[in-house]
Amino acid sequence: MRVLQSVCFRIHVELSCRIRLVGWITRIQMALLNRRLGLPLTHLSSTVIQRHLSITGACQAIQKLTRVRVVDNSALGNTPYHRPPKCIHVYNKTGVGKVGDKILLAIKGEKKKALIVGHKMPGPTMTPRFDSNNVVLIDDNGNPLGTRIKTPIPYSLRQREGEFSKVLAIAHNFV
Amino acid sequence: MRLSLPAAISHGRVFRRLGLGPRSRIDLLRNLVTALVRHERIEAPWARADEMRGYAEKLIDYAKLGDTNERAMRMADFWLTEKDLIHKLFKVLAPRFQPHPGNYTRMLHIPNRDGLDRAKMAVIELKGNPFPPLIRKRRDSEKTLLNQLLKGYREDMQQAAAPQAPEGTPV
Amino acid sequence: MAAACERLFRRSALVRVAWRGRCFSSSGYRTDSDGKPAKFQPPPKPVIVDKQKLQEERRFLSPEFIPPRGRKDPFKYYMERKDMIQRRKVFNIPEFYVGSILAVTTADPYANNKTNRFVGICIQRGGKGLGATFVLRNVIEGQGVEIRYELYNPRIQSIEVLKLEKRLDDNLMYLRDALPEYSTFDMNMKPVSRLAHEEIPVNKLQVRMKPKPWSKRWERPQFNIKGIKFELPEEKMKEAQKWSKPWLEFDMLREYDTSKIEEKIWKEVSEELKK
Amino acid sequence: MLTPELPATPAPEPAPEPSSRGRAEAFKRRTSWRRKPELGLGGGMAGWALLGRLGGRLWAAAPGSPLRAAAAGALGVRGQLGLIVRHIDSATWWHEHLSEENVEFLRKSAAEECRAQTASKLCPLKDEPWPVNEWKPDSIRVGVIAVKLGMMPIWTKSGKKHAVTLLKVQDCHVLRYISKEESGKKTSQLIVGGKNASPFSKSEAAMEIFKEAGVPRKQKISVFNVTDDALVKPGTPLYAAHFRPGQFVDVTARTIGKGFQGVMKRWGFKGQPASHGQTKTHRRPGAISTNKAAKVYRGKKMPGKMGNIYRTSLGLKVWRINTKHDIIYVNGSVPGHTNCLVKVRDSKLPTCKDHNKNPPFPTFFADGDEQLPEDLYDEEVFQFKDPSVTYA
Repeated sequence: MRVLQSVCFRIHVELSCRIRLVGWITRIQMALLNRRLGLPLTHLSSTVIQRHLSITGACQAIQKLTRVRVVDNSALGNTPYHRPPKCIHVYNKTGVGKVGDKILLAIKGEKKKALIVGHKMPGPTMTPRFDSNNVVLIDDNGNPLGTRIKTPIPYSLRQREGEFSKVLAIAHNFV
Repeated sequence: MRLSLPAAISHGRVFRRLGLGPRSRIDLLRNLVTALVRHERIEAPWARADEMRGYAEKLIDYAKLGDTNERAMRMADFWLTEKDLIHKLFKVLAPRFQPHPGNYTRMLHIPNRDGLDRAKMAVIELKGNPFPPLIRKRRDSEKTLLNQLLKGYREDMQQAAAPQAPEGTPV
Repeated sequence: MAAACERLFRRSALVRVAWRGRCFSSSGYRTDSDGKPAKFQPPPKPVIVDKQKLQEERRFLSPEFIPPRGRKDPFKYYMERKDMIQRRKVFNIPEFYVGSILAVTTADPYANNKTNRFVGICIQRGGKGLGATFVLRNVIEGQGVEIRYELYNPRIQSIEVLKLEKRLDDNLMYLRDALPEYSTFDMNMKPVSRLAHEEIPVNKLQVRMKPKPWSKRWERPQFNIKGIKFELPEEKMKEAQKWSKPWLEFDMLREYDTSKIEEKIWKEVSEELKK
Repeated sequence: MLTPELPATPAPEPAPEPSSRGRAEAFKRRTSWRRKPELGLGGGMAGWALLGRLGGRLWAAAPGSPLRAAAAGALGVRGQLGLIVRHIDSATWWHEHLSEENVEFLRKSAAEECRAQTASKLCPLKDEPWPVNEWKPDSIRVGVIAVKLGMMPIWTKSGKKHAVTLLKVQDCHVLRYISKEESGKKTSQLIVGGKNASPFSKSEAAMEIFKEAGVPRKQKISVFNVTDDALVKPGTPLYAAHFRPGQFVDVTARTIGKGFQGVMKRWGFKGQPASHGQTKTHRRPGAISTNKAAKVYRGKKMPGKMGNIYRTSLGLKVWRINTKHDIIYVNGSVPGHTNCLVKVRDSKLPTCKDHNKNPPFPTFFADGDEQLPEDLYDEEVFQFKDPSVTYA
């Protein structure tokens, strides 16, 4: 397992040299990444890295000190670091962040704002619930740092179209 | 107070807590059921007897399915700790209660226990047992004035109601 | 019987049972009497079932019609049932089970074309009456997504069964901790055709899990999961058995026999739907 | 052996006894209601009174102590055990003194009478109606008593979900009118009862009110303040159609009892930390007053009995009415446990007044001119016979 983790870590670093690594991976654990290498790769690498660092599952609610997953392609959110991004403040009254709330992240030793685009905690019925706590990094003016959101985001964000228009513009898949 | 089964379940307190835990509770009731099947009339603390009553009746319900039924046999095997009673359950009790849809046991209060705890006691028996009855026979009050007068009134009513029936309510 | 009665009669009319002594002595029986079938159990008789006939008689009563145990007035469930039947007359709610693959189209004011279609495997059915729900799960672009739908919500435009099958368990919540390939389904999946009177197939797939930690300890006996291929060490599996409660199976008062209620409700529903 | 054989011809004392048993009286009362005179026993009322008293006397005369008879187990394990004496069904006076056929007969006739009373009251307008007035903005109508059945979801046409509580108006009758002078209050009052109950366990004094109105005994009665123009004749049945969808109501009921509870559950105190050197003080209230005050102020929040008090939920919207089964679908939750009896009346909130205009006044009469469909819906509610909701 440890070997695999280090492998995945390196995959993460050298995403461009993906092809070269195929031989290693198939040798170590074929079942994990068998056919479609492209899609599960990013997902897997990030989850395994998180696993490596913390032995508990992620928190369901997004509150202070919840580990989150950055789902845009910004450089800040995608370069590996020995500490996962954590929420250090939720900008709402309840202290529990839901879809559409802004939070403050501690990421790579910096403080950055982020927008919640999905969480593990079940929301109202007929709305999606995700397997991870997804955020998109934004700057103080609400402009996203990345140029693309890799995962699906809920349609319900669109009811605040005016506020998040720039974030919604870089999303390409809704659910 | 005995709650009906659905009532007890809906209110969260499913069953009485007896013994040292759930396992112990079932074991305790198991011994009581065995004793009841063996002796057909036993004396026990009221709460335990009351708790056991449902299990005893359910066991007889299962026994009525016959000894070829696998689940019935498993149940009998679990609930009767003395295995010679399995035969009695299927061959004696099941035929005895075959015509009855339920209510196979009778439970009566008896004076509190003599010991230190003065526990509320009950006697529980299977109906149709060979012992002399516990319940006094009902006194025949048919011939009292009250009953005779009521009877007369009833008959008058019946007579009066018969021709008037199409018209309306007789009372 | 007479002899037995006489013997009993001779012993005593009322037998006081010595509780303490009994309790302790019973611990001796405990281990050997649990769970083992009786010695003189006859073999089950071979039963010849006319398959053709069975298939015709197979009928499906949606589980939300069966009221839960409780002290609520059955009349309340009757009133709910009337609305449920009314909705089913207008809107086709197909037969499906946990493990079936469904496509649900909902009206969504924020979606493109104002409709939203989601395909996924049904991992849970919950709720009774009008508030019944089911959960669909899918993995889209490596991201696990679940949606809990209300069965009678008027926003639902259509429920389409893409693949009708059952799995080994009644609740597939463990797919959250399984490898993503087991809950990945193509959004443009074509419905799998099947014959009308065919038996519902049971998919005996055993899934492989991600490494621990899991959201629940699925190896514990309380979940009674058959659809997982556990790759845990032997002692872990043994450890999990510490939480088993073998007596629960014999606790007869916990049984909830719904066959009679089911029969009655089935009659009522089918009559109403025919009207 | 010890049971006394009753004399076939007892010597009844003609003089009425003031201490005759209430139960016997109750029995007499039950059987004497609404009895046609020609069908009664010889002396009518007097004969029954005599009979009842006679029963009472016989009961008193029976020797009490030696009733612990017989049926000792032949082997008599314990002396005490042999004395299981009571009949299983001798707990009531009826079973002790009436023969089985008579018990059967009385039980049947009481039920029949109850049914007849309920049925006869369905059309109170047939015999002279009370003056019916026009609705005015300041008039206050009577309310109803309903059974709380449980909750279910309801959807609006915009696809939004709401939770509603089902309240069933069951055998609800107006029992008595109390005028302003009698009550000493600002308004006159109407007493309303809901849900028929067994008449057998009530004293005669308590049954008086039902007898006057000519309705069966009710499980719950309560008082409503009404204005003089909204009075309803006692004996009038009330229905769910008394309310209309879209209006707002207040619901009063006794909350679920929680027993003796500490301050954290009862008043939501914060308690003390679980750790950090804390000992023996985790869920306690802390200080209850100051040194300077040197007393505990009245009304200080302390541990005590929680729940089992009357609470009112104000301003609940009526989404839907079922006129056939008399069910009110009220928005949100309602105090009390399932199957408890709640009091429903028009909302007194000033913000709800606009929605409560022109209700059926003074109440809905089943035999009036108004013909209602089985279900009345608020205009926003999605009806299940419509197709699914779409957004244009």
